[in-house]
Amino acid sequence: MVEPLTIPDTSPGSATTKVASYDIYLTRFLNPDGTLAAEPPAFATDREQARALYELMVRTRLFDKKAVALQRTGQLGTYAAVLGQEAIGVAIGHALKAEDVFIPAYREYAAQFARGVPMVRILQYWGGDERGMDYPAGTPSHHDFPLSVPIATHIPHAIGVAYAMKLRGEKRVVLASCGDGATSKGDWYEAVSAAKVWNLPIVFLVNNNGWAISMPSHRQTGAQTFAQKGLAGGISGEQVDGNDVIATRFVLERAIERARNGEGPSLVEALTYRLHDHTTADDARRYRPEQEVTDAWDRCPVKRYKAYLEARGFWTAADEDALIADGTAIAESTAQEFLKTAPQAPEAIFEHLYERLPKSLEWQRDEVAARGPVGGH
Amino acid sequence: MVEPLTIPDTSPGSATTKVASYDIYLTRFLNPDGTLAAEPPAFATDREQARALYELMVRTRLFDKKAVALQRTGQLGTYAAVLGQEAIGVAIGHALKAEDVFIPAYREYAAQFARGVPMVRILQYWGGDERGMDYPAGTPSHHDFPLSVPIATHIPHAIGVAYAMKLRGEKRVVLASCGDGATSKGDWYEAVSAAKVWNLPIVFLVNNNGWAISMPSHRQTGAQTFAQKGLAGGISGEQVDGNDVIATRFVLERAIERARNGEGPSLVEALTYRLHDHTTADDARRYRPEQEVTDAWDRCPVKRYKAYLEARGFWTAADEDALIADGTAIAESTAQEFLKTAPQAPEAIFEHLYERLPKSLEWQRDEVAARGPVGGH
Amino acid sequence: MPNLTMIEAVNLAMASEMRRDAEVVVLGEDIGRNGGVFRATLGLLDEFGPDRVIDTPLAETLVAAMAIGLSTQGIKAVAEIQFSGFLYPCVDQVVNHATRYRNRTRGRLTCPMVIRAPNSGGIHAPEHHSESLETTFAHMPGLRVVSPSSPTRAYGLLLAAIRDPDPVIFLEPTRLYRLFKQPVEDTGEALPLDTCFIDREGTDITLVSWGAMMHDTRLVADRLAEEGISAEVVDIATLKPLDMDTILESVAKTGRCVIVSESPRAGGWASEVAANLAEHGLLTLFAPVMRVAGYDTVMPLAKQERVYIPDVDRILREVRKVFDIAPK
Amino acid sequence: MPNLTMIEAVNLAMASEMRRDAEVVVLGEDIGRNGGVFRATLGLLDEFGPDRVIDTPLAETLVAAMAIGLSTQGIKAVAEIQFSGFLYPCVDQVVNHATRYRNRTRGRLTCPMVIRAPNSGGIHAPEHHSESLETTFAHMPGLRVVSPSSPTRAYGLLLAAIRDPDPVIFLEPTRLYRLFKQPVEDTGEALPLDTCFIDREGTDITLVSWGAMMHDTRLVADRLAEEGISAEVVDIATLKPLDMDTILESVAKTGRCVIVSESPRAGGWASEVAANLAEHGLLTLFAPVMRVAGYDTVMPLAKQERVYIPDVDRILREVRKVFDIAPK
Ligand SMILES: Cc1ncc(C[n+]2csc(CCOP(=O)(O)OP(=O)(O)O)c2C)c(N)n1
Ligand SMILES: Cc1ncc(C[n+]2csc(CCOP(=O)(O)OP(=O)(O)O)c2C)c(N)n1
Ligand SMILES: [Mg+2]
Ligand SMILES: [Mg+2]
Repeated sequence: MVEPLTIPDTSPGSATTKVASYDIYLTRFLNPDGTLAAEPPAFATDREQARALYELMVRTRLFDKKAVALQRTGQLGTYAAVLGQEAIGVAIGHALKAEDVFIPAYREYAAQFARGVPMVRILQYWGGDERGMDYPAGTPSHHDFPLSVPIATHIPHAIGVAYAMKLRGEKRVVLASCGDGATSKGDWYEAVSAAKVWNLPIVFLVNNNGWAISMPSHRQTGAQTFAQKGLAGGISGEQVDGNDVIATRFVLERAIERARNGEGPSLVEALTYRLHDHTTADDARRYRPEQEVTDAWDRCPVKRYKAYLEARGFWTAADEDALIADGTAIAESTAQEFLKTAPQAPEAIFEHLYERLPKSLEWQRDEVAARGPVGGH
Repeated sequence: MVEPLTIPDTSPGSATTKVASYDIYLTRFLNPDGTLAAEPPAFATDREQARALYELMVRTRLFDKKAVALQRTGQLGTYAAVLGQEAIGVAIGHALKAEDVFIPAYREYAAQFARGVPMVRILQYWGGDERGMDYPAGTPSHHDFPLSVPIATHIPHAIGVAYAMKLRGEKRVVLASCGDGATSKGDWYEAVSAAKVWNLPIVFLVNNNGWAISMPSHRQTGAQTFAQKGLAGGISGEQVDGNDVIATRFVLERAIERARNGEGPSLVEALTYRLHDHTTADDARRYRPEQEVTDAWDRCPVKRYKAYLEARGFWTAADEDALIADGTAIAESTAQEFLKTAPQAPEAIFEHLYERLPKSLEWQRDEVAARGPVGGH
Repeated sequence: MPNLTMIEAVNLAMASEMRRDAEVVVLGEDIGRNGGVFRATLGLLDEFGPDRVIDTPLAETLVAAMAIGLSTQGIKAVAEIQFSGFLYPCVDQVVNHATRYRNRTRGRLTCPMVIRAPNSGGIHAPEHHSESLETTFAHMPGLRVVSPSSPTRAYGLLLAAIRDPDPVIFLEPTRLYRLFKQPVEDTGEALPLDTCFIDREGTDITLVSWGAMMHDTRLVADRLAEEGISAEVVDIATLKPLDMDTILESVAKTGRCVIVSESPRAGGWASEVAANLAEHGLLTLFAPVMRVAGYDTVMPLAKQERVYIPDVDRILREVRKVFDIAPK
Repeated sequence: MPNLTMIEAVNLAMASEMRRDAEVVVLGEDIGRNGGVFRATLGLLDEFGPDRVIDTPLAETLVAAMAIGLSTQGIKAVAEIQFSGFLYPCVDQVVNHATRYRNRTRGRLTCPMVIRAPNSGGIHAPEHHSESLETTFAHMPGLRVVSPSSPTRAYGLLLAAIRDPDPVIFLEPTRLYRLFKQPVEDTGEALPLDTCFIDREGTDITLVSWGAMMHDTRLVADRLAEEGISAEVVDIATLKPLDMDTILESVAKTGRCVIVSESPRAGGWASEVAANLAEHGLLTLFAPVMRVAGYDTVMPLAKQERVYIPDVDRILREVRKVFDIAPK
């Protein structure tokens, strides 16, 4: 772990001058048991707003569960579960404005749902259908980026998007998110570094869920925090308890509004935990102790926030039953809709290759069309 | 410029905790006028050692001048001058041990000379001859890396080299150097980040000479210092006055010995100034004020250190005359040797492509050989 | 009509389109005050200001990625990479994102962007400054790859590239930047991006090339003409998508074909042309299809680059072989 | 002799060579405790320890660059890239450094390293996991590019790759990882890296392929045999350097050739083979050289990947065209 640089005794004191100092802070409102660590911000004391956060969290968890079940029964391809990290997506979804642009990694379904991506699209995508990334017109998600499977390489797109906003004098913000592992990639760093050069309206969010597949985050980097990686680009970095939906929304909103007001980019490291295997193709028992997972369940964002809502008198057992029933039904009907997705025409692989298919490729498209459906999946 | 993160008033104080703090220091012994800012370390008060640093600095400057003259008269290809930055190369050359590995950028000729690269090799390289990177057996340079023209991409090679040393239990150190511009590249960051993961014996040196071709270093990054970029990987970073050969050697030696003792990687930002055009193909008057260059001459490392040596009684006008005469003669004879370099056989382009030329390429080599020399250069 | 070098024509195309379309921006290393290392962006900063003429940090992956981000927002990004050898850090972004956002999002997000870079050798530049990258990119689906062979084509093709709704890699032959001038009028008229140009008509042999090697190929055609051999010269210009129709038609007429390119021979774009001839032109060919290409070696440093780069002699030798096998 | 899948054979080759040579290390993402996402490195951590079985940070450029650094010190680095689509970040390091240190330093620093990666589609994997990268690398001078088509070849070729004094890109067809088993004995004997393998002898047509498509190509040969057509099947195996002699010899005998590959058609390695035939084999060919390849589209997601990947039907159709033009 990093040691703050100290000049050893061998150095004559007067030869050195301190030229810069940086501190990294962590924000948390809710303790793991749901009790308050500090007075919560206004949105968390407003009954409707406070309930909305919970509802999205639970609906996302129910969707997630269904998706895993579909995969386990051979009805869905590899799927990346969000179990345990739902609070972050919920916070993003509520912190961003409609006109902002979200550039997600591949697990922030809650945020995507909040921005208008139909649940069925996520299933279609992991089911191997490009139409799963065709987010609907008329929703904020229509100008959002699709899930990004290549780690970190989507992050520098935020630079271009935010630069375009700045060029046009728009008061919009970009939120680009990734995992802890992603921060090891040069693409991520090039973006973080460039963002401050133009003081762009970007919030970089790092979902530190403790693992990058089998690599624990403390072996991914020698840095004490992921938040401090922002310092490399001169960007304020801070940590937040990512399993505390109040704190996460609070910190993100603050960073987003700073960006909107021309105060430049920020980096937020949200501390969370991946309760599921990396994806359905992974078996985490190979590399991580079960005890660690059991312990992490104690910090689960859903349980924690429910305790808070109940303590405030915002949530009852009846509310819970109704939500579970409704969320389960929606997940189920989404699954049915997914399974009934009409296949694409084979020649659709040429449809959006170029705006207009070059003449020299027409024979390939025609060959595919003439052949018709090919067995396989 | 970066602001240390402060939690605005809107945040209830108790919701935040400070989790980490970092300070960045600058070291300097010699003021720009050559007077002492602090008591110098032992090597600078030892007459022979102290003189050796100066001699290498001046010889390098004379070589550099000759190289530029050769280019200006059409006898050399594009050349990257080191004018104004000689102290850093000298410091590297004296701080590294013979068994260490130097992975240079393209301006650290002084260090290369110290490690046994014949001056003529540098001319051959910029003259467009691969043999200019064939550093002689029996010298430390024989296991050093060649000049690296692609910016920053050589830096992560240090990870592999240092890992090999660690694997073999060797007490050797790698010094990998680059410019300020290079720190914007992902390759650079991936290396800095990985170095701490394995606590490798590496010193990353950033020659912050104020410019990356036409880009001033304060527009290259929003970070207040380049030293703090190490924090992104959990690495101690510090600044040194790179025009103060005493401080630079002192700081580098300290970092190198830390690495040798298993204390892991460091990052040193050496503050200097590029007094010449970027290369002979560049015309810096297009983009930088002449006044800035004039001012920078006041901080010249050669002048500064000479004043120090004179004040100590280590250097006389006669010493100076002798050194200039000898250095000039050597530069001149190096130029003559370079101009007499026998051409390579055309088929040499196949000679070191693979250890053994694949059979399928033999016809290409034979075609070239049969054709003989081709006009051109 | 002003007489322009290729680099001036490139500059004119950018300036012209930036005047016409306020949503065109240029970006890259040292392209602002410095006007680019080859001076392609000279004067653009003064005319269009630093918001549209963007000096980037030294990070080629970022440059490509930023162009992607800009273009998804409808800003037409024209990125410059300083030297061809530094295009490689863009490969991942281009192949995994620029060419895919349209397809991935079913047309929702698109990348109307251009990456311009000098290409090929012959100017005694330092290491890594002289490579020929066209095939690496031309193999990528969803991309356009263009390389002009004259000032007029540079002007018209670059306009077309900037206006194209999809990503374009625009490779400018460094060696031709200042080799010759042509009258270029700023008509704002683009050239087509999906056809080869018949540079000169002929009946006895088809010489196919693009970019820098077009120059030597033209000289060979001159030499052959002196000998009474009529060469048809095809400038591929847009390598991808490849207009084989024009080439096949020419070869159907001449029955002989030599393809000239500077990039390494193995797996080079000349091989793609020859493979198409082996499939579709076989029955009209009188003689083997010869490729004259760079050797399968690392691009040598300046002293030996002429050994590597095909020249009139090497091309002529292959042409002679063709006529030896199938005399006129 | 144990019956092994290809992934087991790959694992065995690494373990075997690591036992033999203490200076062989493996590195990559999740290759330690997890044994690699495809389990190619299963058991290596336990046997050889974390110093030689190196879990790296999530950074492919670093992985390639670290392998370069290690190999310059004489440590034989065998790097794994998790999925083919993530090989692109290695391109710059491979082409600008791995293939050049030997040449650049006139033999002083060398890069005896291997980068292994899964290659090609067909296993319903997520986006970016199914691309075919062989041509991108095979175009680079100074490199070796190898792709095995069976467990025995995977074992023997990987041993050869690890022992080779120059950098090797070793592309393992994901689709074949567990498709079939073969008896593989741990003899420590390497296969040659500079020759194609005649997979089966024949007289009427030469079918050329490598990697995953060898499987379908073999099935086609079976089908043709049923019809009384004798196909010679050539497994290129080592794409670069390319042993054209074996292919030319075969085509000289059969007079017909179809080349089968999964990577995009335009500028793919099939084109390189065809181009060589157009130059050196033209006079022995009875019919056009056909390429059956991936379409020039982005690799589709799982639902449509079978549309993209050539199959027995598509190969057969081209074979029929050849016999239509030049009947047996
Ligand atoms: C460039 C790239 N390399 C490797 C992979 C394979 N891969 C998929 S997810 C993953 C780990 C990501 O870890 P992290 O960034 O922490 O995100 P998390 O999955 O924990 O949310 C890896 C290595 C990939 N998708 N992209
Ligand atoms: C990857 C790459 N991109 C671009 C270039 C062109 N180039 C050569 S030097 C240079 C500026 C380097 O600046 P810096 O790192 O500060 O080093 P300095 O020249 O100031 O010593 C650039 C952009 C290059 N050589 N390599
Ligand atoms: Mg993670
Ligand atoms: Mg600099």
